[in-house]
Amino acid sequence: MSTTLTQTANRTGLPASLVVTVTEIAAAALLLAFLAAESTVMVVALLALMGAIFAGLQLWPQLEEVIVRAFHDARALATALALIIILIYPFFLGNNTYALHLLIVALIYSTLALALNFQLGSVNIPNFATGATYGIGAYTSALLAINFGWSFWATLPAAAITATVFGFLLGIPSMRTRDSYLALVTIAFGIVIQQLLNNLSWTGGANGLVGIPAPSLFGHSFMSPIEIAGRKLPPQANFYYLSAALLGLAILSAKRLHESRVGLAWNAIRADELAAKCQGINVVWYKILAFGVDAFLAAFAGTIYAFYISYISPDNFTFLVSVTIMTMVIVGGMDNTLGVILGAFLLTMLPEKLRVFSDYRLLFVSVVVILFLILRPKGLFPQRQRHYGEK
Amino acid sequence: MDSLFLQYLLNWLVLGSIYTLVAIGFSLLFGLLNVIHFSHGDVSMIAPFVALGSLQFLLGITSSTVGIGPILLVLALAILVTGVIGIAADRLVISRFRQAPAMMALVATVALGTVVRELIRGFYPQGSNPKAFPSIVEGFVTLNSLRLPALPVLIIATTVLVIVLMAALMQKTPIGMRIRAVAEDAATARLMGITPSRIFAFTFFLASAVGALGALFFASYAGVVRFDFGVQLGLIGFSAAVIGGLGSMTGAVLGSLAIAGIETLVQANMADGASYRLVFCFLLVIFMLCVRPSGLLGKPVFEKV
Amino acid sequence: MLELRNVSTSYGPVGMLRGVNLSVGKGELVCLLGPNGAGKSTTFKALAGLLPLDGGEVVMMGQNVARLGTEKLAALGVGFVPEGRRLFPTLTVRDNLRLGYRASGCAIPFETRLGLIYELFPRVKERMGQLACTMSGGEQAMVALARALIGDPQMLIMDEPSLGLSPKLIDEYFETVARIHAEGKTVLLIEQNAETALSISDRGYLIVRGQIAVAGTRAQMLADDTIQHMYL
Amino acid sequence: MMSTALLDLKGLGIRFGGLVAVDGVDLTIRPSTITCIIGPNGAGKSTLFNLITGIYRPTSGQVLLKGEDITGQPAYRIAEKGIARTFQSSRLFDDLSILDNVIIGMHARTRTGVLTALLRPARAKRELEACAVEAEEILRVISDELYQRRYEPAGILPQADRRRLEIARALALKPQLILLDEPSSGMDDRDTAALMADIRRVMADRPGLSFLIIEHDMRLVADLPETVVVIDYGKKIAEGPFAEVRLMPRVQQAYLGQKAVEHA
Amino acid sequence: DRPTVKIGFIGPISGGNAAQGLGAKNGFLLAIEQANADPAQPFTVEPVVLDDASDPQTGVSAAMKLVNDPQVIAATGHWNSPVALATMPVFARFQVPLVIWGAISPDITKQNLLQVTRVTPTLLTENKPLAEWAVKDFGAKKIAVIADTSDYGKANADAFNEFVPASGGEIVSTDLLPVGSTDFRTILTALKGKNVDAVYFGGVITEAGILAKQMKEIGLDKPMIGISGFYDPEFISVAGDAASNAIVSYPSAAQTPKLAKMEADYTAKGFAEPESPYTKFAFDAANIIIAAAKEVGTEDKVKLAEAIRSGKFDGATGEITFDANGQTQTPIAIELKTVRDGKWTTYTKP
Ligand SMILES: Nc1ncnc2c1ncn2[C@@H]1O[C@H](COP(=O)(O)OP(=O)(O)OP(=O)(O)O)[C@@H](O)[C@H]1O
Ligand SMILES: Nc1ncnc2c1ncn2[C@@H]1O[C@H](COP(=O)(O)OP(=O)(O)OP(=O)(O)O)[C@@H](O)[C@H]1O
Ligand SMILES: CC(C)C[C@H](N)C(=O)O
Ligand SMILES: [Mg+2]
Ligand SMILES: [Mg+2]
Repeated sequence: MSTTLTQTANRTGLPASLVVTVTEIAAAALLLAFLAAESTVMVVALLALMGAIFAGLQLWPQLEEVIVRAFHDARALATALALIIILIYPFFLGNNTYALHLLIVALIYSTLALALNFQLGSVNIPNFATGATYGIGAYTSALLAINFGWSFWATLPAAAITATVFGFLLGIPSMRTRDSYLALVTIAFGIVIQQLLNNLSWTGGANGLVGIPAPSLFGHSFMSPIEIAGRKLPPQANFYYLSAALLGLAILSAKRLHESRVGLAWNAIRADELAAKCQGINVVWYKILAFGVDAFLAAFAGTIYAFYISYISPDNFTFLVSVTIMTMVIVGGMDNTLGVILGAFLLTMLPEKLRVFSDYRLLFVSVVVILFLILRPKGLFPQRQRHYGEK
Repeated sequence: MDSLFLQYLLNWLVLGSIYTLVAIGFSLLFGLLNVIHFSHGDVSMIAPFVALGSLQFLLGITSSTVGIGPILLVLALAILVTGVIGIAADRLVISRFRQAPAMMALVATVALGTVVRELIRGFYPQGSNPKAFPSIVEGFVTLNSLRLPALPVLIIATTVLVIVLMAALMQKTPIGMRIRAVAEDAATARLMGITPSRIFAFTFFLASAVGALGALFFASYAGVVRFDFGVQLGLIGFSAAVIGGLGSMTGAVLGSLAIAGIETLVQANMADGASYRLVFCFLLVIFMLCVRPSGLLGKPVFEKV
Repeated sequence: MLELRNVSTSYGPVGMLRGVNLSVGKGELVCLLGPNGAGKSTTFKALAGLLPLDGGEVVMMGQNVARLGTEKLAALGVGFVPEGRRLFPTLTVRDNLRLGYRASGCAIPFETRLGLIYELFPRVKERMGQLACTMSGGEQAMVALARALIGDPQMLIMDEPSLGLSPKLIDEYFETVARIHAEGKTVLLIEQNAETALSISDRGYLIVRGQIAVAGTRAQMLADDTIQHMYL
Repeated sequence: MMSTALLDLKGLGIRFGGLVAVDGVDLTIRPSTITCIIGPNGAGKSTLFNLITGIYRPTSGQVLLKGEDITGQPAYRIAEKGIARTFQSSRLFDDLSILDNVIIGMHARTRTGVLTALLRPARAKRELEACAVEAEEILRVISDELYQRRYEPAGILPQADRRRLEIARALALKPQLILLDEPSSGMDDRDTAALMADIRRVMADRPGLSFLIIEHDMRLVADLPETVVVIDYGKKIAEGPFAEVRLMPRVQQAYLGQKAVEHA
Repeated sequence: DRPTVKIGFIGPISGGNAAQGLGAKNGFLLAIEQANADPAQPFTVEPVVLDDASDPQTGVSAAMKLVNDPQVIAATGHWNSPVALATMPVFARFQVPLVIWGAISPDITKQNLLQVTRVTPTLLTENKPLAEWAVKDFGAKKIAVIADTSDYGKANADAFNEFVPASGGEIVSTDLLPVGSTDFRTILTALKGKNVDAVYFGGVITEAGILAKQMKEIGLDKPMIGISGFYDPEFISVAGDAASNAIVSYPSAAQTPKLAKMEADYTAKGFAEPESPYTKFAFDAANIIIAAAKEVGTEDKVKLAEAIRSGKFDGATGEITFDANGQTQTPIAIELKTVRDGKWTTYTKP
């Protein structure tokens, strides 16, 4: 435990549990306000507030330390509270299905961003094919469901395995190519997949696949509302919980891999490939592995997306989608789970909230992204050092 | 000569030339300066709009047809303005990521590309619509007994000239060396009397200006320009530069010819070939990079430890 | 030729140099000694204008470095050998030398200067076409010195140039520096190798934790307790 | 004596284009020994290390580790087999903590794979924590300052500490043989003395461990090794105790120079 | 004071297809403004314009936003079929009527969702008479088909490929190119050797203009026929001289006085963007929603959907009624247009 950290945390004199509770509730409330904001004034005000928060973090880095420290000290509380907030969140949205929808999309993209983070963040492999593996997952499960009547739960692993195989295939050129050359291989792979989805007839061509049936669980169809304690949640809540669970899975995987020898090996490759080799790290294998893990998670996300929207088309899986996912990782902060998720939320919500700018929406979104990158070049939350043997 | 074959040949060379002009910019920025400028295609595509705008302005004041002089003027202006915008793109956005990991600049320039496109779309008069773009030259030229359309000949000839000039610039003057030096170690380059910011400005100007020429030819050859044409052109130019080997001028030419070649071949000879054009282009890219991981002429840099 | 007046710098919030005063007169060979991490290379960066100063000023060849800018120093006749050589790795040896030559604005033709360099370092001649990054460590050290010398500078500023050289080469290297100095050039030599460095210096400084701890002539330095204790 | 050899080089060589950088080097290293390689700059010393550790593939000859042919195997395999190294210009994992740098050195000795990490996190974590404890111990032994700063990124360390950390990382592999490429370069006298003490202590702690060290610092070369090998133009030109080697005219002329001979 | 209700518009108003979306948006806004100006109207309509950027996911978010607003009684949307196909389930699930103004894939109405109706003809209805005319009247026996690989292009090519042989003609070749292609020379060169009577193009303005231009340049001086996808002044400006080779079909019933009035009003309003081919459809879609709402009120959206489906409307594109699947039945006897002196005019046999 580094001494400076402890001192700062102690100096504030606040108990960790209080810091954690306040932070989580404040974050949830801020998100809620953001989701509900409709008027231009409100949106701009909230954006300004967020800007102020990050300015604060920039000016007083100790603030971040205090919070991180507190979350570390009161980990059990933090997890429990987060779970509760996630569970009861839909009740606060009332019947705002739009907000629920945005949350679902944000959760799915968070998963995708975390998937990409295994490569971009951990190993520094610029992979522009996450959109493609996402698509492969979505198409595999949709085709199985439509043509062979497979259930959602059965397609999930099938899609993941198919995508992982593609992921490994894509990993093969990474044995020899690097940096921008590798980036181009992944770009090319993504475009080839997308064009094939668009041109082949058994994938439904440009029109995509219509009528993907809704999943059901223990006889409860995901198309029907949830009733808990006399309160009814709209059908979207089903998918909300599903995608939240998926993100939970992604976070857990990210955390477990990060806190193991595998994550450390990835980081070593990122810092110096040659030196990593000389420590006994099989660089090629670990790189291919990163592609596999990325594809696996992306396919899960794809499957959930397909069954949620009930329709997919090649337009969902373009190069631009891959770039968006990459932007989320980078804006959020490479190799920092919280940062990546925040990046994903921000970049899903932002274009929606900037709808007030009508046909200048895209322009504003891009400008904001550039500003974020310039003002916080290490990402919203930068990568952190591992600590061992505490608690 | 078989006129069909001749047509294919011309078409291949013209596409190859246009791609080359765009690829050179990528190769310069990416291969020498290590700058990932994903909006290079979009910035280049500003040139046709500048040309169209100023042409309209000229037509407005002279109200008659414009001769070759003014047309050259308009083209030169377009190239100049685009070059300056290239410098601005660097100063305003890209330069902020010099110390940052390469991916930051990449993502920032992807966003910058959108900004450029949406600015044209929103602020050029009726910017969302496709704009007819005139052919720079009309008519035919006769070479020996061969009657060739003038525009392709102009495009190919100009490109060859540009390549020769660029090669001379890089080899006969110390500029290439200086660009490399700045890219590799800016602090030491300063100790060697080089001002990095000037080198960056120069390189961005050069890359954007050559790209602008490519975009002008592209618009003229297609006969039309739209605000979002830069995306695909950029992607293909980037691919050409990479499979040719970043930093290598000859590589950029070879890469461009390879991509233009497979496009032409596939479309001419394969049933359904046109719809699979991009598939084949990018399969070629994957294949080439599997076979030659640093591009055709890229030097595989040995790490000395 | 070179004067640091009360120079302070910091890395982020951490202070590094504190009120460093140092001067090198025309034709002098001055060495700057100090243990690892004392701030020698930081002094180099500060005097070359590569680090913003928190306070004080650096005057080189009568000009204020901060105002002039790093780029202009080479043309004033200053040759630099930065810490770790810092060759341009993917340029050839020849190009590395050409950059050094051009920077100086030297009037003597390149090929003539090259001839002199070949005399000093025959190894360099064999390797003109090789990429700098594939040279052995010692070869790189030679090229780095050659790059600083080729423009016929009046003053040389070197940061641990002897690092990684074989004993024979170190001797030759110091002999070369001594000879260059004897020809009338001013030299600031930042060194770890105190004994050898002092043996050819007119004066010396010892920097410890960002402050000049000892300053004096060669004899004074050699006799100083701190230095005795540290090095000899 | 095949059986006692730890490392055996037989006619090892490599050429880069026209340049023969290493030319038919034969060398035997026995367990629990220190061998120094000296030679003029550009003689091929570092290249020899690269050949042994699988960075370059030899164009001729063989590398045998305890009698097993490991020629041309990938670098990570060779590390797994127990050869650790440092680099002439230190190569640390700059953005990782000092402690993590050492833990990564244990990669070849630990087992957690993706599935274990995902499905049995407690076990994966325990393994890593155990590594952390061990790494702290290694750091403490090598340098208390490094230990104190163990959570700081390796990138901000000054030269001497970087070298020390590299050695700590090499030790973490629990190798049978450690190759050090100019470990004392950039170190002041005090640090060099500490380095020599460290090497001796490690030798005492770990029976069987051998060192192969490239050095230009004659104090170290004179003091530390039993055997000194001299390389010039890729060829081995001498081998023996330093006291003998330094008297050979060829070595003096190629490497030591006049002054060093007088001093030593 | 009358109550306020909202009607949504979704279309691509940013990105590559913005020209289509912006033109349609203006038609929509024009209709609403004119309706609000009518004092007899029992409610005020507030327009809600949302961007789908031609992206299904953005489209779904926009649709969600609309259906979640209780004041929104209905919407009109989409130029891209994949976007429409993605949002339709949303509108259906929330029982908000959606009138499609520009997406023309046959799949859309095949699903027969109660809430979904469409005021544009599908491309089947237009291609059939065009194919018959081309083979029988125009005498083009050998026709080459070129289209883009979007659903629109492909569906056009499929339809035409079906109807031409049925009419006794021959399809010489079919080439599909990705949207955004700017170079048709290679495939045109190949066609030159094949002795075709006409080239059919199934795509939209930019590519159509380029194709016409390059056909002429290559020396393939053959008529270029197509459906109304590139019946647009912009086509002429892109194709230049070569535009005069184009002959396009156009639903003739559409030349109504109402259309003329709409066009005049559009010009008078001085929108930033020019009219697009879909302006009139969005205009009609808005009017249909308003008319139905006047009839059955704004409270019950299911009733509103039914009223839209069963109603009969007099619009700028003619008299509109919907078939059992919600597809407009506006008869389309086609009229042929070609370019003379830089303007679209009615085609007459030479
Ligand atoms: N960019 C930097 N950021 C933060 N700290 C730095 C940076 N560069 C150097 N330092 C720290 O400043 C101190 C002095 O460094 P400096 O390089 O000047 O030492 P030195 O005297 O040249 O030592 P050496 O003999 O090892 O070269 C060291 O502790 C080093 O870790
Ligand atoms: N990848 C390579 N390509 C070309 N030449 C190389 C390469 N690697 C090394 N060399 C050359 O091989 C020779 C031996 O280099 P090496 O680095 O082994 O020398 P060294 O003995 O370690 O010298 P030093 O003591 O200066 O570090 C040098 O002349 C060097 O330039
Ligand atoms: C050409 C297509 C992208 C658009 C067309 N209106 C459609 O129905 O999809
Ligand atoms: Mg130093
Ligand atoms: Mg070496």
